[in-house]
Amino acid sequence: MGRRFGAESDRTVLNREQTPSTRNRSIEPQGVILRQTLAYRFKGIASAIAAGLLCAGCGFMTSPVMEPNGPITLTERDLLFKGVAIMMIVIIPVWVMAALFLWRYRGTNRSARYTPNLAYYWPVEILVWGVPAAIIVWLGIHLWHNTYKLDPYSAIDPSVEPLKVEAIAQDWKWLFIYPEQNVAAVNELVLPVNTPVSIEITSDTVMNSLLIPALAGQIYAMAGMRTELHLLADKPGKFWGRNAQFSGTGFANQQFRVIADSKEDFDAWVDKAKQSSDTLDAATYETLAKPSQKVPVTYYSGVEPDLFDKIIAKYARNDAELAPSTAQAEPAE
Amino acid sequence: METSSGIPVERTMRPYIIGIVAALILTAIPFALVFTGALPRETTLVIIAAFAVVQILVHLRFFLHIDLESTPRENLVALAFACVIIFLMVGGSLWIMFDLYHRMMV
Amino acid sequence: MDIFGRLTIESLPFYSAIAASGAAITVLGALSVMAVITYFGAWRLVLFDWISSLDHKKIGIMYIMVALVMLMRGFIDAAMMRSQQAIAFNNDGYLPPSHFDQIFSSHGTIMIFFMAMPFLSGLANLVMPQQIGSRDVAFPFMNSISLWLTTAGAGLVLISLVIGKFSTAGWTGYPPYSESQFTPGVGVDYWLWAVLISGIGTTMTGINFLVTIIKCRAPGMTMFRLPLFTWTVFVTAILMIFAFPALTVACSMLFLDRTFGFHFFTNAMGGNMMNYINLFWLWGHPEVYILILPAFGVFSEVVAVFSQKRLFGYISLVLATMAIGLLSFTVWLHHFFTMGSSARVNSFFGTMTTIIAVPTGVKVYDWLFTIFRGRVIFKPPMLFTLGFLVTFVIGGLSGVLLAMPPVDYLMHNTTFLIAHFHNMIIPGVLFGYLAGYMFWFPKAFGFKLNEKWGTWSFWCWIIGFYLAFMPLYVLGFLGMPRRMEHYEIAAWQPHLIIAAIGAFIIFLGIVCLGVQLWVSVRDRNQLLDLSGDPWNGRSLEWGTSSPAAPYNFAVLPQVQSIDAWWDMKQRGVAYQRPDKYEPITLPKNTFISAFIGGAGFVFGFAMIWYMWWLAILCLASIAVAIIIRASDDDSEYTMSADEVKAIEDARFAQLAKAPKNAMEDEPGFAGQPVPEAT
Amino acid sequence: MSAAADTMGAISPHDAEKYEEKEFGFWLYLMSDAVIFSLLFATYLVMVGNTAGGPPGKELFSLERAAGETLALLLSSTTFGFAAVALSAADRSKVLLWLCITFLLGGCFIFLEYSEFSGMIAQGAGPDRSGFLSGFFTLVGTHGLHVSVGLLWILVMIGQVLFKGLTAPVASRLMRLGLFWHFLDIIWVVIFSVVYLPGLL
Repeated sequence: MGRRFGAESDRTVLNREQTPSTRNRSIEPQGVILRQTLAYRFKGIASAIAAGLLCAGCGFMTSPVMEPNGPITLTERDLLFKGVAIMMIVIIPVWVMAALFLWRYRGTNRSARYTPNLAYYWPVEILVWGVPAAIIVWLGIHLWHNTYKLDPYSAIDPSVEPLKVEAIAQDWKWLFIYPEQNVAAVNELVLPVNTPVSIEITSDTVMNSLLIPALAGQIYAMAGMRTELHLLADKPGKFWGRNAQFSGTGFANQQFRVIADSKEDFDAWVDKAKQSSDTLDAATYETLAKPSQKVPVTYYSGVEPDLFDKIIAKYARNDAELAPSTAQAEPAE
Repeated sequence: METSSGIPVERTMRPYIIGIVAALILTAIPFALVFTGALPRETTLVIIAAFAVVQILVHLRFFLHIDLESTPRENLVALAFACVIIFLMVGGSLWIMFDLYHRMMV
Repeated sequence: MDIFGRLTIESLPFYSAIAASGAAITVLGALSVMAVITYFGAWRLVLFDWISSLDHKKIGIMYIMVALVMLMRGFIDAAMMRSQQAIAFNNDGYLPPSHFDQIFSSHGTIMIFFMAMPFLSGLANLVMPQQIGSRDVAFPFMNSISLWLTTAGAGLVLISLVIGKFSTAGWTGYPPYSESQFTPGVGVDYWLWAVLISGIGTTMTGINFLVTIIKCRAPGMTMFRLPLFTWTVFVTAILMIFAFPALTVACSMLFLDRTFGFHFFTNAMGGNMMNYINLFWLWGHPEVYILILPAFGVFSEVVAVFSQKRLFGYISLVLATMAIGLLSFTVWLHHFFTMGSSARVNSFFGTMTTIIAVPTGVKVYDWLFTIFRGRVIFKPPMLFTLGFLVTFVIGGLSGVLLAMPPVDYLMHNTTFLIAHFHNMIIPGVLFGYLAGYMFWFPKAFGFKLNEKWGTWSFWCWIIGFYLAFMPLYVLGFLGMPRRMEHYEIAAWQPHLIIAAIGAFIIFLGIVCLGVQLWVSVRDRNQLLDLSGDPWNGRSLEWGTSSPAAPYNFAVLPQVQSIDAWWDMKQRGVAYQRPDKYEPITLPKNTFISAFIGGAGFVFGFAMIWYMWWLAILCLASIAVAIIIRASDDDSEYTMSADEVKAIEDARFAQLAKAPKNAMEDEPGFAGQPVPEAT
Repeated sequence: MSAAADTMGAISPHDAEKYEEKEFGFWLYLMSDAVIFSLLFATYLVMVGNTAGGPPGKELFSLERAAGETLALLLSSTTFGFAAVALSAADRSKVLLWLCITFLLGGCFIFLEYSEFSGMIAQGAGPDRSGFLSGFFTLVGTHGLHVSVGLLWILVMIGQVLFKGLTAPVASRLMRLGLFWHFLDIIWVVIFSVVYLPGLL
C-alpha cells in the first residue's frame, strides 16, 4: 500500500459538498477487491445464520413447545409468536437499512451523497422514538392481558372441580401426592385428559422449579412456601417434566414422566397405585426425602393425612405458621 | 457545609441551637406516645413516621446546612436522585416481598 | 484456634486430573509471567512505573490486562462446558457434576466481574479524562485502590483453582443452595469474597468517574459538548454508585448466614430466600446496563469516526442514555417472574421492561443514520460495530419476548435465556470493548494494531457466535434447561454439537487476537501513530500525543463546540504550541494502594479459610495504611515548566514526521477538515 | 475572608477546587451508604415477623436504653456542630475540646449499644436465633460499626489538629467528618422510628 493515491492538490476540501474527485478512477483495482470482500462479507454472515437455522429445523418439530399438549403452553407459545411478529416491525428495517447503507455509503463509492454534518433531522427523531413507543404500547396491552389470563394461580375453568395434586421437590426427584385419591407416586405424574389440574407445589430442600414444557410454564418450588400451577392436557400423550432451577449434583437427573390419558386409564392407574404395598407415612417419607438420584417410579397406596402441610410447617417462620391446624382455622384470605 | 473554596465559611451557633431543640422535641413526643401508649397503635405509628421525616429535614437543614441557595447544585441533584432511587428500591422491594408473602406464605 | 483455620492438605486439588491440570496451568502461568519480567530485567519498571503508578492511563491499561487474562480463563471454562454438553447424551462425559457446576459458576463470575467490569473500567480510565480535557481523574489514589481491589478479587478466583474449590452455586449464588447447609465447603465463600472485594472497588470507581466528569472538565466543555462515550461513562458511574450497595448488602447477609449462622435466607428459623433474589437483582439489572452502556459509548465514537460524519441524533442518544440510567432501577423483577408474584406485579415489571427497550431501539437507529450519507471505512473497530448492529437486535427481540411473563414462564432457566443474554453480552458488551481496544490501542501505546488479524478475529468471533448460540435459541424451544452436564433427550445433541463447533471458532477468534497483539508489537515501527490522531478522530483524546504525556494536555484546550478535536482542526488551532509552559502538579507514585489491594486479597483468603487472626491483622493493616495516607498532605509533585517543554518538544518533533493525515491512504478517505478561512 | 482563612494561608484555586471535589465525592459515598441502609431497613421490615418461635422485639427492646442512645448521639451531633463553629473561628483549643466531648458522647452511645447486644445474646436471642434477630442485629450493628469508625476518625482528627494545626487539608477532613457524623445521626433517627418505637408499641 506504499503507493500514494492521487496528487496532493486532489485532496478535496471536506466541508464543501463532496464533488466526485479524481481519486475514484486512480484506485479502480482496489475498488474491485473491496467489492469482492464486501460480497464475501455478506455471504459469511448469511451462511452462518443459514447453517444455524437449517440444522435447527430438523429438531424443531418434535419440541414440546412447538407441539404443546395443553392450552396454557399453546397460548404462551402464540404470545411468543405474536411478540416476534410485532417486533419484526422494528427489527427487519434495521437489517435492511444496515445492508443498504453499508453497501451504498461504503467509502469507495464516490457517487453516493456525502453530508458530513448531517446530525439532526426531526422527522427521523419522531419516527425513531414514535414507532418503538407505539409498538411497546401495543405489546404492553398484550402483555398485561395475557399475564392476567395465564397467571399460574388462576383456575383454567372455575366451573369445573380441578384434580388436586401436591408436588414436593426433593433432592433430585419429584414426589406427587393425589390427596383425594389417597395415592402418591415418585417421578411420575399421570393426568386425565380434558380435566383441569391444580398442582400445589413446595420443596423439602433447595429452591426448585416445576417445568412441564408441553403443558404449562414453570413456577418455583420453595421450602416453607406453597405455590400453585393450573394446567390441562387436551390431548393424550407421554412427555416429560423436570426441575429447571439448578439444585445441586443430581440436578441433571431430576426428570419425571408425565402421562396424559383418558379418564378410564387414569382410574386404572389409581387402582394400580392402590395395589402398591408401601404406604407413604412419616417414616417412609423421611427415608424418601434423603438425597438420591435416578429414583425409579414408585407408587404409594396410602398417604399420611396433611403430609403436604406438615412439610411446609417444618420451615415455619413465625408462630402463625407453627401450628398448621390453627392456620387452617383462620379464614382464608 | 458551604466549603465552596475549601475554607469553612461562617459557622454560627444559631443553627445548631435551633437544630438540637427541634430535634429533642421531635424525638420526645414519639417516645412519650410509645411510653404512655395513649393513642391507638395505627395513629401512633403514623405520628412516629411523620415526626421522623420532619426530624430528618431538621437535621439536613440545621446540621448539614443543606438549603436550596448555598448548597452546590450537584449535591442537591445527587441527594434528590438518591431519594428517588431509594424510594424505587425500598418501595419496590416491600411491594414485591409482601405480595409474595400473600401469594405463598399465608 | 488452629492457625490455618479450615485449610488442610486435602484442600489441594489432587482429587482429579482435570482439577490438578487447571491448578498447574494457573501456577505455571503466574511463574512464567514473573520469569519473563525477570528475563527482561523489568522488575524496576514494573514496580516503580506501573504497580505504584497513579496515572489514570496506566491504571486503565492494567485494568485491560486483567480483563484480557480473565477473558482467556473464562473462555476455557466455556469451551469445557460446550465440549462436555456436546458429548454428554446418555453418558457422563469427562466432567463429573461437581466439577461441571464449578465451571459454570466460575465462567459466569469471571466473565461478568473480572472480564467485563475491568475492561470497561480500563477503557473509561484510559480515555474519559482525555475526552473531557482533564489532566487526571478526581481521586487518583482511590482509582489505584479500585484497580488493586478488583485484581485482588480476580486473584481469589484464580487461587480457588489451586487451593480448595470454587462455588457451585452459579454466578448468582441463589440461597438456600448457597447456604452452608447445602454447600458447606469454601466454594461459595471464594465467590462471596471475590464479589464483595471487587464490588467495593467498583463503587469507588463509580464515585471517581462521576466527580471527574462533573468537576474536571476543560473550560468550555459543557455537559452537552461531552463525547457520547463520556456520557455513557457518566451514567454508568451513577449506576455503579447506586446499584453496587445492593450487591454488597445481599452478599454480606449471605456471608453472615454462612459463617456466623444468621438466618437471612435459610430454609428454617425464619429465613426468607426470596429477599436475596430481590436484593441480588436490584443490583443485577443495573449491572447489565453498567456493562452495556460503555459499549454503546464506544460504538457511538467508532461509528462517527469511521463513517467520517458527525454522530446522528446526539441529543436523542444522550436522553436515551439518561433514561436507561433511571429506568434500569425499575425492572429487576423480570429476572424472577417465575417465583410466583401476582399478575399485577408481574405485568407492571413486564411493561416497564418493554418500555426500557425503547431507548436502546432509538440508539440502534441513530447509529444507522450516522452511517447514512457517510463514507464508511471498514477498519476492525467498525467491523465489530457493524457485527454488533446486525446481531444485537436478535438479542433485543428475545429480550422483549422474555419481558412478557407468560413467555418467561416457558423460557426462563432454559437455554433460550442463555442465548438471549449471551446475545446481549458477546455482540453487545464484548464487541464494544474489543472495538474500543483496537480503536484506542494507539492512544495507549503509540502504535496501531495489525488490521488483517483484527479482521480475521472479527469474522471468527461473529461466525463463532452465530454457530454457538443460535442453536441454543432452538434448544430453548426443545425445553433444555441451563446448567445441565448430561441429558437423555436425543433431539438436543445435534444442536449442542453445532454449539461446540461455534465455541471452537470463537477460540480461533481469541487466537487471532493474541496473534494480532504479537504481530503488532513485533512490527510496531511500521504501525507507528506519530500524530496522536491515527483515525482522523473527532473527540479531544485524539488531541494528545500517542502515548499521551503524563499530564495529557500541556495547556488545557478551550472547547467551543461538540466534537471538540474536529472543531479545533477545522478552526486551524489543532496543534498549537503555547509561548510559555506552566509547571503542572501531578500525584506522586505510591505503593500504599497496591498494599491495600494485597491486604484485601489476603483478608479475603483468610476469611474464606477462617484464619481469623490473619483477617484481623489484614484489616488493621488496611486501616493503618489509610490513616497514614490520609495524614500525608504532600502527595503531589510539581513537574517544572522546562520538563513540560522537553516532553512537548519531543512530541512536536514526532508530529513533524507524521503524514498530513494518518487516514489519507484509505480508499474510502473523504478528506481532512481544512480551515474554512481560505 | 473569615479569620480561619488567615491561619490556613492563602488557598490556591487548584487546592480549593480539589477540596470541593473531595467533599462532593464524599457526599456521593454517603448516598451509596444511604442505599445500603435503606436496603437493610427493607430487609428488616420483611423479616420483622419471622421470629421462628423466638422472642419478638417487644420482649427484647427497652425504651429507656433507646432514649439514652438517641440522646447521646443527638448531643454528639450538636457538639460536633460546636467544633465546626470553633473551626470557622480558627480556635484550635475549642475545636479539640468539642471533638473530645463528641468522642465521649459517641463512646457512650457505643457502650449502650454494646450492652444491649450482649444482653440479648446472653438471653439466647442472638442474631442466629431467628430471621428477625438477624435483621435487627445487622441493621443496628452496621450503624454501630459506622459510629465506631467515626470515633476512630475523630481520634485521628484530634491527632492531626494537635500536630498539624487547622491547615486547609485538616479543615477539609473535619468538614467531611462532620458530614459523616450528622449522616449517621439521621440514620439513627430512622432506626428508632422503624425498629425501637414500633417494636415497643
